[in-house]
Amino acid sequence: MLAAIGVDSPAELFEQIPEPLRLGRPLELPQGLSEAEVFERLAALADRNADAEREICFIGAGMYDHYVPAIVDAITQRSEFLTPYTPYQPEISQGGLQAMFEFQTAMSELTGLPVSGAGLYEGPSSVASAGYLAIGATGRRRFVVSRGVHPHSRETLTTYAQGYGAEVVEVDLADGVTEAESLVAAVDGETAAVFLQSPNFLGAVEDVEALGAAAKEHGALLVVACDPMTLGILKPPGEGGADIALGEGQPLGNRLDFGGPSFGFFCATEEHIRRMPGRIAGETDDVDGRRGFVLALQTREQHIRREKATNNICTAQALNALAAMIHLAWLGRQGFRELGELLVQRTAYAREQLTAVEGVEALHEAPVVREFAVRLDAPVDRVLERCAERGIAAGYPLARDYPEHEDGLLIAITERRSREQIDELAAALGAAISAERVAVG
Amino acid sequence: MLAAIGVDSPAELFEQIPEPLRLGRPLELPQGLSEAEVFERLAALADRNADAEREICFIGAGMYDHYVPAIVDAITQRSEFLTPYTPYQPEISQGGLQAMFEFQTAMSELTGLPVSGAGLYEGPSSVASAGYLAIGATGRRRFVVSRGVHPHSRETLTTYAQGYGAEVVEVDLADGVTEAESLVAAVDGETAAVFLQSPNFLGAVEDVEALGAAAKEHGALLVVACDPMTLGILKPPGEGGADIALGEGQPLGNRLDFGGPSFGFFCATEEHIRRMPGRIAGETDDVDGRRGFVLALQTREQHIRREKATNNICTAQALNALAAMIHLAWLGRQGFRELGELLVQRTAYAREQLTAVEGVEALHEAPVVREFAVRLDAPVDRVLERCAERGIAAGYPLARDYPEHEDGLLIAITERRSREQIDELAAALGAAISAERVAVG
Amino acid sequence: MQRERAVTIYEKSKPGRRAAALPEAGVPEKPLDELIPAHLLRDEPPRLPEVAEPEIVRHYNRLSRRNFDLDTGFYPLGSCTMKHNPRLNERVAALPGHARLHPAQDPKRAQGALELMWLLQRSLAEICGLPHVSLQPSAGSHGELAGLLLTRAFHADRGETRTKVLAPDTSHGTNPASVTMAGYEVVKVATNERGGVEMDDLRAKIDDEVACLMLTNPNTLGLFDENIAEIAGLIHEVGGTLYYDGANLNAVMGHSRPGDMGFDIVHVNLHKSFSQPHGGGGPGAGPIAVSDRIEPFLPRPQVVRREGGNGSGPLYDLDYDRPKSIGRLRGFQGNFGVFVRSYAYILSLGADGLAEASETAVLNANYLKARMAEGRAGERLPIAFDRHCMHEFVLSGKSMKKELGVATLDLAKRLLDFGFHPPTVYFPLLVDEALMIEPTETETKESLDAFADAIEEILAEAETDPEIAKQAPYTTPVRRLDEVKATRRPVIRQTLVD
Amino acid sequence: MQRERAVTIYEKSKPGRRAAALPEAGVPEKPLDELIPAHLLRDEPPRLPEVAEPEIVRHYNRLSRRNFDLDTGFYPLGSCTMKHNPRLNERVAALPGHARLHPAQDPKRAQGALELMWLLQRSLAEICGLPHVSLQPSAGSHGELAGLLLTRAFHADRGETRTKVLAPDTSHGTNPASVTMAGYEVVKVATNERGGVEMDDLRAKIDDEVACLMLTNPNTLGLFDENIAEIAGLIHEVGGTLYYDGANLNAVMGHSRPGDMGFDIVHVNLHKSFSQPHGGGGPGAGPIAVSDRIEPFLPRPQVVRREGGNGSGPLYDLDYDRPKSIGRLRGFQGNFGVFVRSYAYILSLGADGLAEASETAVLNANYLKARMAEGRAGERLPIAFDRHCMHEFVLSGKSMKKELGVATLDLAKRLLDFGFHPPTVYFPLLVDEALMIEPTETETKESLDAFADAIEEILAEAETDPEIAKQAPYTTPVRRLDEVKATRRPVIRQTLVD
Ligand SMILES: Cc1ncc(COP(=O)(O)O)c(C=O)c1O
Ligand SMILES: Cc1ncc(COP(=O)(O)O)c(C=O)c1O
Repeated sequence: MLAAIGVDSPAELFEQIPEPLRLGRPLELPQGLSEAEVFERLAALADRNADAEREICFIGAGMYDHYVPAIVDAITQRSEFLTPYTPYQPEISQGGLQAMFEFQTAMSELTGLPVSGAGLYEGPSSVASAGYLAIGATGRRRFVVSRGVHPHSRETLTTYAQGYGAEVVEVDLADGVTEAESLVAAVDGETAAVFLQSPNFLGAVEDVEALGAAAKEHGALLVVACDPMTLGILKPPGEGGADIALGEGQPLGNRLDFGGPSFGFFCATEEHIRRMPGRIAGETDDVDGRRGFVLALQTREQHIRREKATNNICTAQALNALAAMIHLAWLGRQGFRELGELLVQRTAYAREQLTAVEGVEALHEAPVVREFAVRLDAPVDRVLERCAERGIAAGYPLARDYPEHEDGLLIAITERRSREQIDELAAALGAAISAERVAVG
Repeated sequence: MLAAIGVDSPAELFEQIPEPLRLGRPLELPQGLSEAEVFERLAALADRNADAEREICFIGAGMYDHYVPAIVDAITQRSEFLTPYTPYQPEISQGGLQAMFEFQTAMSELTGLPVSGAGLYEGPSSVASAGYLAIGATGRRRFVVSRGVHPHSRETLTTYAQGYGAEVVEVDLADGVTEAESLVAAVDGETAAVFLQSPNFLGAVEDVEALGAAAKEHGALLVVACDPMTLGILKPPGEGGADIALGEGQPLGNRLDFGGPSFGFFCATEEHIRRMPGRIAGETDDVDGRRGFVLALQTREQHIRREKATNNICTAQALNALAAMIHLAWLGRQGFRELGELLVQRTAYAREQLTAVEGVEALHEAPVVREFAVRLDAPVDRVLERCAERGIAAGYPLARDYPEHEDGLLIAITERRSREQIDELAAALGAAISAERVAVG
Repeated sequence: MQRERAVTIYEKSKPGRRAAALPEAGVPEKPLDELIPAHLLRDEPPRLPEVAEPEIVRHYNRLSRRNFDLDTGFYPLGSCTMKHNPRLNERVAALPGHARLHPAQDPKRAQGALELMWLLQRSLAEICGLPHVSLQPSAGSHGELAGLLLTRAFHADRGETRTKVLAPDTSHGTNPASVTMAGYEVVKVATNERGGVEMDDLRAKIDDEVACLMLTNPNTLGLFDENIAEIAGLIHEVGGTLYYDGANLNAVMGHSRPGDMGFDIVHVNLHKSFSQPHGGGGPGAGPIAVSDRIEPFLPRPQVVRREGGNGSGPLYDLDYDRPKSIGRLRGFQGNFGVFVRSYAYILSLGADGLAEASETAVLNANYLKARMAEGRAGERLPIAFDRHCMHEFVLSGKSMKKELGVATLDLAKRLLDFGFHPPTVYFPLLVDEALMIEPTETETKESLDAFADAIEEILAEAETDPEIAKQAPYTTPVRRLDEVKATRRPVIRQTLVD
Repeated sequence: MQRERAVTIYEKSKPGRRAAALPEAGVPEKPLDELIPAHLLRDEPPRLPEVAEPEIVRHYNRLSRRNFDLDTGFYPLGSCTMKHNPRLNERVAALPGHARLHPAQDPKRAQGALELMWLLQRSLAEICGLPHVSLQPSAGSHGELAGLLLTRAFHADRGETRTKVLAPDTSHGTNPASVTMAGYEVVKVATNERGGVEMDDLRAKIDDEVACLMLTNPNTLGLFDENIAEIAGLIHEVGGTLYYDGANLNAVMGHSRPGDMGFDIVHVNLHKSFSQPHGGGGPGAGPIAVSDRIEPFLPRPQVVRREGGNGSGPLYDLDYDRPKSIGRLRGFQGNFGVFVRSYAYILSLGADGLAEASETAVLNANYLKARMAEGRAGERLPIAFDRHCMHEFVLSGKSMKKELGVATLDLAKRLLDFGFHPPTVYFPLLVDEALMIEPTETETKESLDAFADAIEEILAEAETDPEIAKQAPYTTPVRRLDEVKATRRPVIRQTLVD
C-alpha cells in the first residue's frame, strides 16, 4: 500500500502536521488489553454499583425501572439497526426510516398532537429546544415555567436561554400543583411560552387545560412535558390545548443506564411542523410508485440551512426511539392502557401504606399516577442510608431541588415493584424513622 | 375459523380422543406469569448457583471456563441462525450449510483427519457412537478402553454396549498414563476398537502413536478422544494413527451452561466416510453452476435408511458447532496456537506453585497441557469446602471416579485464570490443609 | 435473500491477520519442549482462517442472510413444531448463574440449577401423566434409545430377553434406527383406513418376543389413534412396554396424557413443544418420563429433592446410587441451557396456557386443512386420511404428479419463491408424495390464508405451465442443488494449501 | 435486500391481539375516577398496534433487512468514521451494574459508574491534550453549543460581550447552527488553495467582536491546517477562544493533540472515534475537553475524585458546587451507556492501539486516494486539493457531471447496486459535486480495492450509457424516492381509523 501511495512509511503521511505539533511520545494511557481482560475490568467496576437488580429501587424522578421486554434487545442488537448511521441514503435505509415513521405515529397518538419528530437527545434538552422554537414562532423572549417542571429541565432551559437570549420566570407550587393565580399573573404579552409538566416532578397530575388558558389568552405557546407511561391514563396534552408536548422517553423500552442514552420525544401542532427540531421521517413513493420513506422537511436542518436551521441537532437517539417503538408494539393498545392502570392502583396502594407509617405523611394530596411525595419526620439522608442497608433505594430526596421540602421524599412505582416490595418499603421506612428518633431523642 | 372447519367449538376437534383418555381437568401447574415475573423467578434461581463469575473456578474435568468472545453471541443469536431447523431445503439454508462445511474443515484441520461430521450431541455419547461405528466396520464386539478416558465416556460406552451388544475391557493407568503392557495384553483379534484419551482424564498427555500400535497390529480401530483446545500444541491424533478422533466441543465457543448444550466433534479417515454418524455438509453446484452446499451422504441417515442407518441421531447441536467455528475464526491460526501455549505455561506454573505447598504433591509427573492432578494430605472434601468459603472452586475430586485416588484433586487452567488467582489457590489450599491437620490432630 | 457467490471464511484468510487479542501468560515461561516431549508436539498450527473481527462479523452476517428462518416467515415443517421462540428464554438462559455454572460444581453450591431441573421434571411428569422423569437424553432419538435400553433392562431384571420391537409403518426414521442401535429387530405394523394401527396386523405380530411397541400419538399423520387403550392392553398382556414418541405432544398438552393412555415411557422434544429454538439443527433435549415399574432403571445420576431435616429447607442433589440404572447416556446432567428455556416457557404459559396452545395448534391445523380442501388444492392435493386432524395433517401430491407432472418436491421448491418454508415432504412414507403440514399455534389466520393462497396460485400456474414449478426455485441464494453429486463424490471440507 | 412492499406495524394490527402479559396489580383496586378526577382522564387508549409477539419479531426482522449496515459492507461515509463496532462493548454496557443503575442513585452506591466516568475523562483529557473534561453533551453538536456557551460565560466573566464567531466555509452544518443557537453571528472564513484557512481573509475578519473561531483539524477536506499555530495566536491575541470540532479526531489520536495546537475547547464524538455504534442516527455522545481558563464554567454536575482521608480509598462524587458553571445541558449525567462502550474501546486498544488506529486510518485513506487517482476516476473525479490527506479526502464530480451528465448523486445511487454505502456527498460545500471518502482503519485492502474497482466500472458504464447511473439504483428495496413530495406535502404519521 505504501508503494501505491508513494511513501516509505506511514510516518511520512503525518509530516503535514508541523513537527512541534506532533506528540512525539506515546499517550499516557495503559497498553491495550485482551477482550477477556477488558470484560473482567468492566465487570469489576459494574460490581461496585447498587443497581436495581441488587436493590429494590423506588427512585424515579424522571427515569424508571420498568421491565424492558427481551424482544427489544433482540431487535435493537441486530447489526442492521445497531450499526448504520442517519438514513441519508433512503433507498438502503428503509428499515430505519419506516421505524421512525411508526414511532412518530405512536408518539402522536400518545400525545394527541399531529406532528412528531423522530426523537431528540433526551427530556430536559427537548424542553430547551421547545424554548428555541417558541422564540422563533412568537418573536418573544420570555418563558414562564412552573416549578413542577423537572428541575433538570428548568436548569437546562436556563442554560440554553443564556445563549439564544431569553428570560426565565418560575411559578411556584401549592399543594403539589402549579399555583394558578401566580401563573396567570406571570404570563403577559411578552411571554413566548408557558411550560408545565404533568404529572409534575412531585408526581401530581396538573390540570393542563385550566392552567393553559393563561397562555392561550396572551398568544404564548403552551409547552407540556409529560411521562409517556402515564398517557394511557391521562388526557393527552394535545386535547388539553398544548401546542407542544414533549418529554423524557426512557420509560419506553430504554433501560436506566445511569441516565442515558435514552431519547426525548417532541410533538406539536401542524402550525409548527416547519419549526420542528431534528429528524422527521415522511412517507413518499419511488420512481416506480413503490411506497417508501425518507427524511422529510430537511430544509429545517443544519446540514441544509446551516445558521438558519431550526435546531443544531444532528446525531440524535434513533436506536433508543426504535426501542420505544418495539416496547409500545409489545404492550399494544390494551396492554399500554392496562400498564397505566396497574401503575395507578399500585401507587395508590403504596401512598396509602406509606402515609400510614408513623412519621410519614403525604407532602401533597393531589392525584398521582405512578409517583408521589411524602414528608419524613426524621433526617431524609439518614433514613435513606438505613433503608439502603436493607437493600432498598427508598426514593429521591427533594432537598437539593426544593429547599422548602428539606424533609421531602419522592417515591416511584413500576410494574416491577410488587406489593410485597411496597410493604417491605413501608416496614423499612417505619423502622428507620423510629430508629432515627431514638438516636436524636 | 370454526365455521370454515365446520365445528362449533375447538373442543369438538378433541372428540377424536376417546372420552376416558381426555384429561378433563386443568394440569396441576401454576397459572402463567408475565415476562417480568418469569424473569424475576429464574433470576432468583440463578442467584443460588455459585457460577464462575462468583467463584474462581479451577474445575475442568472435560468442560472449561474459557472466555467466549462477544461476537459468538452476537452471531449465534441472530434469528437466521437461531430459529431455523435442520437444512432439509438447501436452497434457503445456505448460511447454515456453509457454516457446517467451514466447521468440518476446521475440525479436520485440528484432528489431522480428512473426514469430519457437522457435530454430535456431546463428548461421551460421541465415544459410544464410535463404538457403534467400530462394530459396523470390524464386525467385532469387544472394546479395549484406557481408564484415562473420561469416566463419563466409559460409562456411556458401557450403557450403549448393553444395547448394540459389546464387551468393554478397561486398561489401568500407571504414573498417570495408560499402562502399555496391559494394553498390549488386552488387545486381540476380537477387538473392535481401542479407546484412548489425550490429554487423559488426569491431564496427562498420552503417547497415542506408541499405544496405538497394539490396535494396528490386530486390525482394531484406534479411537482417540481429545480436548480441542490442546490441538494447537499437541500432535494431531490423525498423525498419531487414530482412525477416529472425537471429543467434547464445549471449550470451543460454548459456555459452561451446567453441562450443556455443547457439541461432540467426530472425525475419521476416508475409509469410514460412509459409516459416519450424523449430518455432514458437502459442496456442490446448483442447476446454474452456482456453488452451493447440501447435506451430503444422507443415505447413511435414519430418515432415509431407517433401521439400517449408521446412527439414530437426528436433531444434533448445529448452533453450538457454529459457535465453535466463530470462536476458532476469532482465534485464528496464530491465536489458537498462542492460546495453547498460554495454557501450557500457566499450567506449568500452577503445577509448580501448588506442588510446592505443604501437604500437596503431584499425583503424576506426566506432561500436561491445561490440567493436572495432585494428592492432598487432608480430606479432599473438607479442603474443597474451606476453599469454597474463600470463593474458590479448587478443582474436581477424583474419589468417585478413581477410588484408588481418594486423595486426588484435578485442577484445570484457562486463560481466565490469572497468575494472581493461581497464587490465591495455592494460599487457600495451604491454609485449608494445615487447618484440617490441626482439626484432626 | 443474499444472492452473491458463496465465499468461505478460509477464502477470505490472509496470513498474519487476526481478531483475537490474548492475555499475556504473566508467568515465568519455559521452552515448550521442556514441558512436553517434542515427539508429542504439533509442528504446524492447524490452518484456521486468519481474518480480522470486522470481516468475521460481515462474513457470518452475510451467511445468515442466506438462511430462511422462523422469525422471517411461515415454517409449517410437519412433525417439527416450528412455533415462536420467545426471546425471554434466551435472556434467562444467558444469566451468568446459569451460563457460567460448571457442571461439576458441588451440588450444595448449584441448588438453583438443581431445583430448576427438579421443577422441570415435576412439570413434565404432570404433562405426560407419568411419575418419573430423567432429563438426560440430548434429543428425541436419544430418548428413544434410552427408552429401549430401559425396556431391555426392565426385561433383563425379570430374567427375560426379548428380540422384537414393533413400530407402525408411519413411524419416524429415528424409531427403527434406535431399535437397531438398541440391539432389537424392528417389526413393521400396518396402518388402517382411519390412519391408525391396523389391529389385526398388530395382533398377528404380537408375541412374547415383543419387547416394546413404539407409537406416536397423534401419529405422524396428525391423527389420534382411538384404539390406543386396546393396543396398550395387548402389549401389556405379553409383557411388553409401550413407548410414546413425544414429537407430537404439542397436540395434546393439557388435553390428554400418554401415561393415561397406557404408555410406560415417553420422550419429550423440548425443542418442539417447549419452544427451544431449533438452532439450524439443534441443540434440543429429549427428556423421558416413565412409569413406576421402569423407574429403577433410569439413567444415572438422577436429580432428587431431599427434604431438609429439622426445619432447614429441602436439598436438591444428584443421586448416583441407583444399582439397577442403565447408567449414563452422556456427560454430566444434560442440556441444562435447554431446560432453562423450556422451564421459562412452562412458567410463562402455565396450566391453561399450555392447554390453550395445543387447542390453538389443533384449531390452526384444521383451519388450514379446510382451506386446503378448497379449490385446486382440494382437487390436486387430497388429504391422505379425511377426518379432523390434530396439530398437523398430511396431503398427497400423487394426482398432482400424475396429472400435471409436478411432484411434491417441485411444489415445495416453488413455495420457496413465495417466501414460505415448505412442509415436510415424502414423509410419512406410506402416503405417496406426502406433504406434512404443521402450522403451530403461534401463526395468525393471515399467514395460514397466505399459505393456502400461495398453493392455489402455484397449482394454477402449474396447470398452464408445469415447468415453472419443475424448474423452481428462482429467487433463492442458489437454485436446485446437485445432491447426488454431493453423495457420489463428496467434498466435505475445504482444501487448503500453504 | 428485502424487496417486498412496505407494510407498517399498524397495518398488521388486529383488534384484541397482543404480545405483553402483565403482572396482576395484586393490591386492592379502586375505580380509576376515584383516584384521578374524570376530566383529567383519557377516554380512549392511544391506537397503538395490536399484534402478537411472533408478528412483531417478524415485522422488525424484515424491516432490518431493508437497511444496509456496517456489518454488511464498506461504509465510507466521510466525516462519520464508520469504523467497526466491537461487540464486546455491547456486552459490557449490558451488565446489570451498568444497565439497571438508576441515575439518581446515591453516589456512594454508584462508585463503579462514577469511577468509570472519571477514568474516561482522564483518558480523553490525555488524548486531547486539555486538562478538564465534561461528559455531559449528548452528541457533537451538543458539545458545540456547550463550547459556545462556555465562551460566552468566559467573556461575560471578564465583563465582555462579543457578537461574532468565525468558521471556515468548509465547516460542518452543525457549527453555524450552534453559533446561532448560542446567540452569536457567524462570519465565514475563506479557504486557501492548500485547503486550509485563508490567512488574509482571517486577518481581515478578526477583531475584538470575535468570541470564537470554530475549526476542524484535519478539516472536512481531510487536510491538516499547517497554519494552526499562527491562527491560534491571532485569535488569542484578540481574546477569542479557539474551538476544535473533534469529528475528525480519528486522524490524529496519539499523533497530535488539539490542546497542543492551541485549542481551548474540543468536542469528541464518541460515536465516531471511539466506536459507539451509530444506531441509525444515534445514540452518541459529545464530551468536551477544555483548558484551565475555561474550566470554571464547565456544566454542572462534574464528576470528581476526592482523595479519601486516613487510608481509605478515593471517593468519586458529583460536584454541583460550581458557582461559575453554565449549568446543565441535559438531565442527569450524560449518555453513560456510551461512556461504557467508549471506555471499553480505549482499554482494548490502549496507548499504542489508538495511535495505530489513526495511522491505519490515514494509510487507508491515502491508499484509496491513490487508487482513485488512477484510470477513469483519476480523470473524471479529480481530488479537490491534491496533497497527502489525513483520514479522509474529497473528490469533485464536477467534470463527470459536465462531460457525462452523471452527477455525484447518480454515482452515489449507482454504488448502492454494487453493495457499497456511498461516500458523503455535496459536502463540504466549497467543492463542486463533492464526494467525501473516509475508509477508516478497520477496512481491509480488499474492500478498498473493491470500492475503487466499482467506481471504475460505474464510470466506464457511464461513458457508454449515462442513463444507467442516472436511473440507479435498481436492486434496492425501493428505487429513487420523491423527497420533494415528502417536504411539500409531508405525510409524517400513519392515519388510523377506528
Ligand atoms: C415423529 C418424530 N419422532 C422422533 C423425532 C426425533 O427427535 P430428535 O430430532 O429430537 O432426535 C422427530 C424429530 O424430527 C420426529 O418428528
Ligand atoms: C465535521 C462534523 N462536525 C460536527 C458533527 C456533528 O456531530 P453530531 O452528529 O455528533 O452532533 C459532525 C457529524 O456528522 C461532523 O461530521
